[in-house]
Amino acid sequence: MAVEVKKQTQFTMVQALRSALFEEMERDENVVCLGEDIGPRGGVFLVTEGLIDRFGKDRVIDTPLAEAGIIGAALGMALRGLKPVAEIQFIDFLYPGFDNLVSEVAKMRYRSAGQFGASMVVRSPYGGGVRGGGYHSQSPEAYYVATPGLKVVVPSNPYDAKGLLISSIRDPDPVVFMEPKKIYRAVKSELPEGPYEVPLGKAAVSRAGKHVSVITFGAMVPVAWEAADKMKADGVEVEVVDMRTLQPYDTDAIMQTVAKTGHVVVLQEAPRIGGYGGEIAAFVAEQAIEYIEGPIMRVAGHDTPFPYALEKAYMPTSDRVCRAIKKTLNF
Amino acid sequence: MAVEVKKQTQFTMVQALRSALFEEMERDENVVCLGEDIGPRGGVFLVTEGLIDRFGKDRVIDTPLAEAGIIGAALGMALRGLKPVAEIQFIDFLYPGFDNLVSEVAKMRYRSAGQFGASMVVRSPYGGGVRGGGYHSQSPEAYYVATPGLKVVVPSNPYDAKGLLISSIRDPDPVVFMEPKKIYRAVKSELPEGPYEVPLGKAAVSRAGKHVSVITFGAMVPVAWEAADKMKADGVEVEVVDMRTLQPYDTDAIMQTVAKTGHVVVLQEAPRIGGYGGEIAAFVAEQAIEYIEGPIMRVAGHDTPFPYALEKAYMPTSDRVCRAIKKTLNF
Amino acid sequence: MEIKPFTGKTIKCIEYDGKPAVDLTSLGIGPERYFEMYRWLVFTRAVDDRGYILVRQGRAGFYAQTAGQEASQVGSALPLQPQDWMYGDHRSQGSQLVKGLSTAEWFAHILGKSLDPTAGRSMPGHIGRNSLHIVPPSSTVGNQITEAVGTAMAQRIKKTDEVTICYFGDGATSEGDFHVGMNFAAVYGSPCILFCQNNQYAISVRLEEQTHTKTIAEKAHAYGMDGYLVDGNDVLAVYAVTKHCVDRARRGDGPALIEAYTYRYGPHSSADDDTRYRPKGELEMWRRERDPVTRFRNFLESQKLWDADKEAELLAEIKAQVAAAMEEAEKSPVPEPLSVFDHVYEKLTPHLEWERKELAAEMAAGAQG
Amino acid sequence: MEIKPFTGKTIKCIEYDGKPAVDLTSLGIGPERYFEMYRWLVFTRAVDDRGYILVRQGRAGFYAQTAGQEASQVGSALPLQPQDWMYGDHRSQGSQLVKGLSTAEWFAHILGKSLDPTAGRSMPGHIGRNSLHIVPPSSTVGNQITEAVGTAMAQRIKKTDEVTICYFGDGATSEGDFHVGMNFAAVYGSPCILFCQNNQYAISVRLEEQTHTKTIAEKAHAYGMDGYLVDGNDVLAVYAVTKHCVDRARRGDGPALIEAYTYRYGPHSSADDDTRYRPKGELEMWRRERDPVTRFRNFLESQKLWDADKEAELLAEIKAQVAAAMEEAEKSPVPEPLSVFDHVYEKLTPHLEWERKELAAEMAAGAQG
Ligand SMILES: Cc1ncc(C[n+]2csc(CCOP(=O)(O)OP(=O)(O)O)c2C)c(N)n1
Ligand SMILES: Cc1ncc(C[n+]2csc(CCOP(=O)(O)OP(=O)(O)O)c2C)c(N)n1
Ligand SMILES: [Mg+2]
Ligand SMILES: [Mg+2]
Repeated sequence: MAVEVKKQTQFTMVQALRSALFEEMERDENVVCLGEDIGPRGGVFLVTEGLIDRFGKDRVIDTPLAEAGIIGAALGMALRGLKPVAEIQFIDFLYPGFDNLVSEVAKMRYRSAGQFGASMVVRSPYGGGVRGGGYHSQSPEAYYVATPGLKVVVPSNPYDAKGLLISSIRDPDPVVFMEPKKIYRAVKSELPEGPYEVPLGKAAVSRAGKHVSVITFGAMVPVAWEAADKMKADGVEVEVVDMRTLQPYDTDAIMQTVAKTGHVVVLQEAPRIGGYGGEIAAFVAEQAIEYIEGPIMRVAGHDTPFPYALEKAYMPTSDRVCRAIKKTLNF
Repeated sequence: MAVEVKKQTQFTMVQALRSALFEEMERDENVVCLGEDIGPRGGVFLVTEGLIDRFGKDRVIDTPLAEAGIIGAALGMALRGLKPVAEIQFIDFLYPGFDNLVSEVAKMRYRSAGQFGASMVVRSPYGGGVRGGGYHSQSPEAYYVATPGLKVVVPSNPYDAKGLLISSIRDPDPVVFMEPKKIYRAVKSELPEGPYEVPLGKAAVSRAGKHVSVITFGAMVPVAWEAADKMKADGVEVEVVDMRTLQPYDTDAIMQTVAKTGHVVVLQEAPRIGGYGGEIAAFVAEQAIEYIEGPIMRVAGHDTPFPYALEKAYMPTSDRVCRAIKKTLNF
Repeated sequence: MEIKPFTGKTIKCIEYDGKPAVDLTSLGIGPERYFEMYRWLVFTRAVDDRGYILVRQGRAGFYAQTAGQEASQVGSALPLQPQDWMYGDHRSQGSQLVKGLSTAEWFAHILGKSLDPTAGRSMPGHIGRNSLHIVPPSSTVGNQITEAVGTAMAQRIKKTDEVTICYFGDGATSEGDFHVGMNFAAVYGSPCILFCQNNQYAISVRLEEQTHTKTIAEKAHAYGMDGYLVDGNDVLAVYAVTKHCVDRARRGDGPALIEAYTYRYGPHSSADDDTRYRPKGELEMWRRERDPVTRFRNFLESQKLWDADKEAELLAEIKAQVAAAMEEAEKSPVPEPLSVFDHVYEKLTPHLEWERKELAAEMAAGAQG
Repeated sequence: MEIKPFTGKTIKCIEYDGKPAVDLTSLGIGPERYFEMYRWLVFTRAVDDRGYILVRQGRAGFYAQTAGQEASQVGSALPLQPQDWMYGDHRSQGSQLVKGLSTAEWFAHILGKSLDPTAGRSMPGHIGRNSLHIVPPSSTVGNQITEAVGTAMAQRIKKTDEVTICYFGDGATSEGDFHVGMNFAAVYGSPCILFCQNNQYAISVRLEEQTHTKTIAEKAHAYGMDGYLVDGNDVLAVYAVTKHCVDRARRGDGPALIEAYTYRYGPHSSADDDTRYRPKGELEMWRRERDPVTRFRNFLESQKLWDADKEAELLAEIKAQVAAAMEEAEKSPVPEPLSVFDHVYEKLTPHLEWERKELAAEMAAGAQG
């Protein structure tokens, strides 16, 4: 099976992720991958395609069907000096290993008072828009953000995907790395040759603007852009902030954009109640209230489980974002 | 073993909960309890003490040590017409059953389009202040609030505890019922004889005031009161709102108190980031921004795992609440 | 024919060529029941083939074929009675149809139409029907095993004469919920049949990589439960073993684990590419030599109960029935967008009411603008 | 003495009265090793007794006594080498001490003092020491079994000569993680010893209510793994069986499950009231007839290796050692409040820095006001 990462300049997100894994495994023999169907099958989204041919069964480990085993074993490996990159087939299926992640992975450093770290990555596709129904579409970042000890990273484009994954693998702390499957193959980007890092904890101004800030991440970044394009017709310049790392998050970037625009819309796919958008809104309402000139709007998935046939009625649209922008601007 | 619920007027929260279970099991033979050590041991906090003598092993079910079994089996029982009240020994130990709860219990009604409901209660002690360390002290309400399909209820006193538990058992939807173990036996209250309901979804103005609203729940209600007492010396009248039901939450009550005071402090034991307080703050910042006259403050546990020896440095104190009150008032 | 757990041999009633492998009189069933079985085998295959076309047409987001496993599903569902409960997985449509599921509703489910009793809420393969005691399968592999056991516990507590059957795959046995469910079932002596369709693959992972035992059935040892290994492509054997276990459970003699050794013909699902992991020739061998439908027809023919005319008649009848069901499904409207808020809770919460109004306003604006 | 899995009999070396039950020469150990074993048994009991006093004085929030289970813990830890890894549970302090844990650090841990290598982060019974390869036990019953197996997988992948031992109780075998860990261990042939201290209770729940098998050891059948049942109050037998399994694992012959049948003397923990569930006379019988310390002393005496003088000397020496350790622990300061923010991540995040400043300001204000 030919590995399609070399000598290539245009990369989809899947290819970018694959090349990050490939190069990190070349660089450091302690990096191993484990997960369901990641071997000859190459993972159900083919992110790990070809890895087993290059690195063998000891470093590309097809596991039994048990997420508790994947996450638990990854931690045990990390403690013994490997750098595991665990794949959870869909993040909706992480829950059988939820205890291992939130009770053990997240807290090992703290409860050992720094003696043992858990340098590992849990990669998993998340999000809707692929006709996947309730269990192949969810965006559960709120759970992981609410768990001290974990870092949560979500790329929105191939360049960031590769750089953030490399940074995550090299990071001394455990990272939940959520991959927006809807845009796995949506665009191709030019990537530099060889490994590079995109720093964790730093947001990006994905698009500059001055009237209103849309703060978002992952597969919602293109939706924010779409809304920004639409608002331009009305003379409204939208700034799109891509959080990239949800936890620990970039408070400076939020302060700067809010100071600039005075109007905030937070945008997420997940249900509104208890979601990550609430964290951003609450942060702004506590730390930056003096800049605020209108309601802090939240655009989100509905407060329902994720539906199948009615997916379109569920997912946040650019029109919904535009309505929210108008509401806060016309306050 | 004598059951200590009859002919009693002064009840601790533990006794109030026990009397709710007792009376509901008397009323409806479909109500069953299940959990670890809830039989002859009476539960580790003795909430189920005496139940097995009265109702026998088929209705008071000591289970093997497996939370996935407790929650999964409870759902299966609910589908077949029982009304299970599952006890999780400490809510920190729910996670082996987390998948069963968030993937199945929460979504069964939705994904069956209303054909199958999951009328059941998962009771569990939560929270710190008992020298329990990291795994006998946590306040994980954020996870359950962020899960559409679940209701989340937290009482703050014996009267509400009994009435809310009875309402939860009678509710057609699944309820995560979090019991503040720190105040399990802190106060005794007069309770009416026999069963009564305290409605779900309704907050209570626990203490009326006009200058600032402290919005909180559970074991933090007494802390809010302590802060209110302290602020009185400065002539500040604090309104304490006890959410009681965290999801679905009482938006009217929040609007009313915010309209009245214009200043909000949300108070929770859990870490700040991604916590429930963020939801309340974000709701206010979107829906009630016109009333707001100062930053919306969050007082919370630190963004660390829950510590053991340094518990005192961790838990929110009334002094911390007072500092936040002053900050928003002096804005 | 004696049915015993843990014999180390696969229980079989008919040979691959259709000849009886044991004395079948002890099964106590005659031609009518045989015809019923055969009809269900053929019907399940026909419905499955028709369903898969919908995916190839891009009209469904996902589909897990059941072809190859018909004998496991039909044989295990036939011994059930209406009062019994069924938990399936993503690959148990055959059992659901035998339990009474309407074919039109099944197609409507694949298409996400209103006629689907689960109203298009889930991807194909997750249908349920309360009146038939069919619980909608979950997507999370294995997590309904504890539920099924809970239902069986309730059936015992309520002193009913019901049993519960729970289907899952070989891969599912690696999940913690399998263990927890088996243990609960055994501890409480619940009337639960834990039915494993061992099709030898969990997506790409072969049983040898999934676990270190040769069979699934022997895992029952760890729970003090009986474990039966049956040829899952032999509808009579599956029927006999399941009936044995159902009867025992109904009598109050507790749960059982059944492993039906079988093989799937399709890729794992419409999203899979099975050429990446299947050894060459394996699929062809199973299709050619062990097909559960052909095998049972060979049996019927060897017993002089079947011929080409009967076959043609049956196929024509089933073809018409499938076509009629599909037509009914097609006619059904797609669910109304605002219904997305229904059934999160029994009643709309204030938040959901507000969101519903917002969406209605958006839709109105969209219709105008 | 032959050590075999699944014999249906409990492996034993010495009788309750101390007489050898088998020919002990094949163990290949002499008086020095016996004395070492005995010393550890007595020492573990002494440390445990001293620790429990701290709870009764209200100086610790929780404590799980190990008394009664010393032979299981000491016997299974002695075959380990420094490079081996250990995962304990809330009741394995004996094993940790044998692995090298300092007694002063253990007492500091109970008291939540700075000398505790885990800096008072967890309730008593959750200590760890990186330099000794002792991972801090988790509180969630069973969830470290998968971790331990992961460590053993890494040991194999990295081609080390190390093994990992993982301790858990009878109750833990009901959790999904037991199953998942056992399966992973077997599939990958990991050098992992899964050591179950079956003290017959999980808090109040007896083994008969916990599972439907007679023993824990036989559960290994479900994983194609060897399962050994050993008398957990017989330090020699525990030693022999564990050594056998450790040697096999080190040679690359894969994992094993060991069940040590034992009994705990104390309540489940300092928060428990065991009179609510223990049948009358049971505890007294175990203490009187099966005590692991007395039994081994009887053995030594029967071999003319021990006498009252030696006993008195040993007790005095241990008493002094325990007292010195406690004194050292007492002297250690409590952790500094602002250290509550350390080690959430390798570096303080901006949020944590901000919270740290807030707390410092609060403390300053508190000191003033
Ligand atoms: C907990 C969980 N992990 C992963 C998946 C993705 N997945 C769906 S089906 C499947 C394989 C199931 O194999 P098996 O149990 O043998 O059933 P089969 O598909 O062969 O019928 C996997 C890995 C899932 N649905 N749930
Ligand atoms: C997942 C989980 N559920 C419940 C508890 C509470 N708990 C602590 S120890 C224990 C019993 C453990 O029994 P066993 O495994 O036999 O160990 P033993 O205490 O007997 O040594 C329980 C129920 C827990 N710590 N973790
Ligand atoms: Mg399979
Ligand atoms: Mg025990």
